[in-house]
Amino acid sequence: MQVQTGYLNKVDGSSHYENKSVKVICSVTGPIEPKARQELPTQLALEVTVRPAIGVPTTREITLQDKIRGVISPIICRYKYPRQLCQITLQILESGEEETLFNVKELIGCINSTVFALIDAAIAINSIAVGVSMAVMGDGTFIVDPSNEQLKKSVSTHALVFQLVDGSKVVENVLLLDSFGNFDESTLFEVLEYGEKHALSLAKDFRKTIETKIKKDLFM
Amino acid sequence: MPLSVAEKSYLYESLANTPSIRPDGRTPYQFRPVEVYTDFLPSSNGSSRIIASDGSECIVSVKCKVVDHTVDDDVFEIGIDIANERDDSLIVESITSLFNNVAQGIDKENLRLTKRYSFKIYLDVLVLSSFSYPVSLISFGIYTALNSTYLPKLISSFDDLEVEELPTFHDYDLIKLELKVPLVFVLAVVKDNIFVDPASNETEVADNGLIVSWTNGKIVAPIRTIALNDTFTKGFTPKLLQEGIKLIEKYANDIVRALEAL
Amino acid sequence: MSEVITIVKGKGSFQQTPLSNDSRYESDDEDVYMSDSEAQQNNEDLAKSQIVTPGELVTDDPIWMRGHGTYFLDNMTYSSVAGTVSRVNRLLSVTPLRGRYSPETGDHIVGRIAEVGNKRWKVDIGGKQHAVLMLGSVNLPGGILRRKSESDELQMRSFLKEGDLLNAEVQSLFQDGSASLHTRSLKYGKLRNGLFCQVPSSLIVRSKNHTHNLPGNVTIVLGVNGYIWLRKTSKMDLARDSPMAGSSGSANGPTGATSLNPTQNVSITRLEEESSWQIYSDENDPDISNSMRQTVTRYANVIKALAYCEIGITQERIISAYEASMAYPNIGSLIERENMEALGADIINAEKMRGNGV
Amino acid sequence: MAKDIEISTAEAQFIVGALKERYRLDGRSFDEFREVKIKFGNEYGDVMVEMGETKVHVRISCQVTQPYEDRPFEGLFLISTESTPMAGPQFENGTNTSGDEVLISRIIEKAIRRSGALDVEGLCIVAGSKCWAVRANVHFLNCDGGFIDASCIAVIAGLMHFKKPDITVHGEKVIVHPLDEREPVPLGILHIPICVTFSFFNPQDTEENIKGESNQEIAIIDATLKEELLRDGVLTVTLNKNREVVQVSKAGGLPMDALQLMECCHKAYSIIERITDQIINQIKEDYKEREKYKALLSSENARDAS
Amino acid sequence: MSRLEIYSPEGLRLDGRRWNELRKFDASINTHAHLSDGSSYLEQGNNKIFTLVKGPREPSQRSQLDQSKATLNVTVNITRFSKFERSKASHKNERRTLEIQTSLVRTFEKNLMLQNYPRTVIDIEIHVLQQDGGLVGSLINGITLACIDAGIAMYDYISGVSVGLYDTVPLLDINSLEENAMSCATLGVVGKTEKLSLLLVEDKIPLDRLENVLAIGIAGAHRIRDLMDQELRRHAQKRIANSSKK
Repeated sequence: MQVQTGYLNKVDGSSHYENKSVKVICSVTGPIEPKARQELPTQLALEVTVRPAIGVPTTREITLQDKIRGVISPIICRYKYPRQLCQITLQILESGEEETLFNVKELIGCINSTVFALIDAAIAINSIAVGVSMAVMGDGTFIVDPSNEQLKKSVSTHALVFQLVDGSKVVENVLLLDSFGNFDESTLFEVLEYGEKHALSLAKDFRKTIETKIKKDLFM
Repeated sequence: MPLSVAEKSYLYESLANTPSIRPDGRTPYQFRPVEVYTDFLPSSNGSSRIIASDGSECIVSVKCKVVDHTVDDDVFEIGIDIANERDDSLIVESITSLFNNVAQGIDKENLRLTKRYSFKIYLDVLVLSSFSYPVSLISFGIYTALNSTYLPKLISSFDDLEVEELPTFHDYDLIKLELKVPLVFVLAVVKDNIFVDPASNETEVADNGLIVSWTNGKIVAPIRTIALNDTFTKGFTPKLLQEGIKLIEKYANDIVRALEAL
Repeated sequence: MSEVITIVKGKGSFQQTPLSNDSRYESDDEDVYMSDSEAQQNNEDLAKSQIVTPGELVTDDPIWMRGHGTYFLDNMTYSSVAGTVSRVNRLLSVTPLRGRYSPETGDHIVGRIAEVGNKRWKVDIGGKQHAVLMLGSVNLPGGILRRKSESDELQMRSFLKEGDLLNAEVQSLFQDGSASLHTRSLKYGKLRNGLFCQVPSSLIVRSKNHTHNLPGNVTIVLGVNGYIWLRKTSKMDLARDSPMAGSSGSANGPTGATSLNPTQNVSITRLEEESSWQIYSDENDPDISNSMRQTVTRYANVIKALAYCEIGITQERIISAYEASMAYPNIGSLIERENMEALGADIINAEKMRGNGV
Repeated sequence: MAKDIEISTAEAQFIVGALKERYRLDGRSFDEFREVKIKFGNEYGDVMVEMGETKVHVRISCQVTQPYEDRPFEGLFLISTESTPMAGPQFENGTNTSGDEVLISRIIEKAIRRSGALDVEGLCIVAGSKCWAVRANVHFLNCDGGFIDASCIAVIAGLMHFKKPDITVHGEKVIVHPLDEREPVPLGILHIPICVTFSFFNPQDTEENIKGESNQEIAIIDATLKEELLRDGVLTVTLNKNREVVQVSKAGGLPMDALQLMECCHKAYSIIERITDQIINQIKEDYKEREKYKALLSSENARDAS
Repeated sequence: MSRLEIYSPEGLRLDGRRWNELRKFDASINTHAHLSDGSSYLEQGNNKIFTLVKGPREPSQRSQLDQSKATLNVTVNITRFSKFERSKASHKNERRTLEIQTSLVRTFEKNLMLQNYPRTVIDIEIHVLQQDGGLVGSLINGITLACIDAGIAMYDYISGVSVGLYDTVPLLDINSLEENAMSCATLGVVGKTEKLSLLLVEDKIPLDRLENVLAIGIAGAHRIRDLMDQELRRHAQKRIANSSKK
């Protein structure tokens, strides 16, 4: 995983996220003055836009937007910003999967890059969200960050997002579980467990990236 | 711009009088003068521009195309465009539907070319401005535009069901299109009075409005009431409806004569 | 002529070319100009008033001060509009042929309330911008001498609301050319008992008096902005023309000049009386007769006919046109173009005759 | 636009004042085009172009579809440009009808699509029923001026870089071979249009511009965002190496002397020559880089085929 | 089409003009006094265009209010019947229409003295009844005339014309048949200067021919300016003669 924050300079926060074959740019603008219809009296309004690498946005992107909003909302301290707006725009450069069949890797890529962009924009968050994409193969093996070919051969795919607290050492909640394909209950729990472990190790990378960023910002 | 209360009551009382006193002194059956230009669009088969004395203006183009009516017998299409109104605005849609309704009254046989082919007429109306409900204006525009329409003369045979070829036309001979679309009139009701062609200040105070269509010496569909403003709309007695119809029956011929005399 | 409708075939410049019938011009041929006769006429007229068009050099003499309708670079003064050059003292300006009404201080205008705002009304006077009528610039019920209170601010709509017509005087102009109005005289205020009509403002000539009592018991308020109100003559209207008003000196007629001091015409007690709520009433007088309404209609049509013929509108012309219009017993026939033209021609001829007579 | 970016009067005066002294904020000369950085992604037709802080990403894609009824022998080619707040606060989601955005998309359209840079007849598979639809998605990432120039470079570089899957036609049936099965085919590029944008400033009064003879107007190449916001007029010239003017757009703005505009066109030519070469070379290098691995991987298959 | 000869060896064009001839140019102003503050009707060849100028007037929306100058809006209504073949869809929201509108606003923003009319809005409404090539140039001419009629202060005329390039011959003021058959440039020229407010080239023209095309375009635009000027003066004479009645 490679993340570069502050990739764009015309927005308040941004990140360029690359993980294997997924490449996403996220920008965060806010808190800004909302339009009248967007304004919420007590909390921050979120406008999430996902733009596909190819073609115009369809219902697929709208579904992605909704899922991202669902994950991001609980980690932002929204009551700190009443009557204000935060625009989150995601541009997918490479989806790493066949868009017509899957949206696991894109979804996870979007969520992870959004977290970085939010931190870059200095929007207050209460915890971080870490996403993991997984595929369960026919032989029962679990693959994290599967390739397009592996996705195609898999029996089920899973997008998992965990809310991490306490110095990102403890998993507090599952923010998103998005599974497709054939699997039974026990597999699902195994997937969750496996994903959780991976998320915790990923979180270390997250923190390292953020620490480097902050150090750089501080000593610039 | 709305009128003041005092203006409205003055107008209303004048119009409610017996006989009514219209703000420009017209009789109940008197229309405002109009000015008409025809046949000024060489790339259309017929055209007219009609300007009312208050500056309301509408332009009509007639274009036609040869179509296979055995495939599609919808040979008359009207598009209405009102300046400064969106195509999906209420007024554009309601007027378009009214005229589609009016077009039901035309005789499609007149557009028949051969057993297989017909002329398809595309009527495009552009209302540049209207200070009162523009349907009469549009209707006069359509009438004069069609009246100025000349179509190529057919030289191939009428019976072409077995023939594969498209109809052929004379190189320069044209024949006049004989297609009469009903005229549509707007009448306004104030108390016990009904009068034709209400001006903008009259529509502002009218209790109700009436749309009456007429062709070939008789009243035809559609006839409907129409709210001319949103403050004064009230019901009216059937007697007034009768009176309105009589008014049109009596004077519509004068209009046609004037339109034809151009 | 049909009594039902007149439909005429359009004439004028829509189809035929007014300019020239030969259809093409060569770009490298410099002498395509108007036919001789026209050119001659140009020269004659040019002598009277110099016509300039945008971008044209008006003068290269630096002595002139540059007024409206011009711009300059170094010594050169150019025209920015199409119109006639006017030189007043050392001020050079170009008067455009057309344009919206531009208010001047002291203008008597008729306006329509467009918006009720914070302590002010916005009034449509047919200008480039709405005029402003401040709450403090109107007479309020209870006399002009009382203070405006907060409750007045809250009930501004009960005095004047959107759509209401009023006549007023332009009190001052703002930097951007928009007008501030006042109605602090009894001859100004809400308009009732009549009919509104509108003509191009260029047809109204600024004069001392813009309210006239006309034959037939009709009073006209000829707004300088081209908005016109025709109404039944009221007692007030009559009082204004009564000798009493005249006694205070010929210059003190009901003109804009003395309008801030209405007590010369009306006693202070009358003023108190008139300043009651009634001045903002929406009710018309109950006794407007049919013949009165017909007279008002006839005047309205006569004015439209004058405007149609682009004849300047004055009290004298309205009256003489009104008299001439009696030849048409059917008032409705006055909306016909031929009749309007005939009426216009009558007026011009009558004036020529009179001119010759003198 | 959602929000106009405003420049304070003091800064505006400083920038324009500096221009009068022939200085630009970033130290460039008036005729200097920013360095163009072109990066290719993993896929064919994935291009990122950077000019200073301006970043534009283009992705070319294709699919088999039906040709237009009135053009049975041509494939489809579509350029879609949509901006989001990502590029800057002046852009809004969903509304691409502001003047600037319409002009950007129309100029790119005219420069590349209308000018026939892509051989659309080569996209025809079965006349009247099957053809390729090539799509260029332009993603505006960061706007620091010069969107048109950067997008145009990105789109044309993308088209040149892109390869479409090979196909086999059996009557009406079309078999599309995946990229790993058969070597994909490049698109037919008929010429390489490049846009150069000039921004004009009037250091004097409007009167001097209209009536004066001095022709003191300033023309700078490849303005940054701040310069764009302050300019009085703009000209975008599109040229190719065949010395053809592909498109010129000066949609109003400060009136400029025709000879000065001609001079701009000539200046633009030397720039487009350079950029064209850069694109061609970089694509060559990128292909070489890919071939290197491919040669290693496919040596076995090559033997099989023989 | 191939049968038609765009430019014959004798030097004649499809409609019989020579290379440097303008089409019939008939203009009139003040055609819609009831509807607008300024109006014009223009026939440039078979282009038939109404232009209405409304304002300067009070803005209906607060967002249109600019403290320092008038806000200029241009809407171009290209009717569905304006071409020989009736168009299937309305042109109102087409990108090309939006582009034309933006270009016209930007052309006239620099030429009208909008700073003289702060806090107002000027709406220009154009109806294209018929089009036959060189549309943008004709729109410019229509607006210039209508704005002058409205008495809106401007620095100078802007006149528009299109020039085609047939092989090496520039053809002035092209019609739609010519427009479809060759590359062309549209110019908006300020007064009698050589300054271009607008320049649009939408198809390929050899760089070394462009100057020649511009030169003939400028000459044509100057001629059009004179024709517009004549109409204005003619109209002015008439009005002044009339106003003696006042």
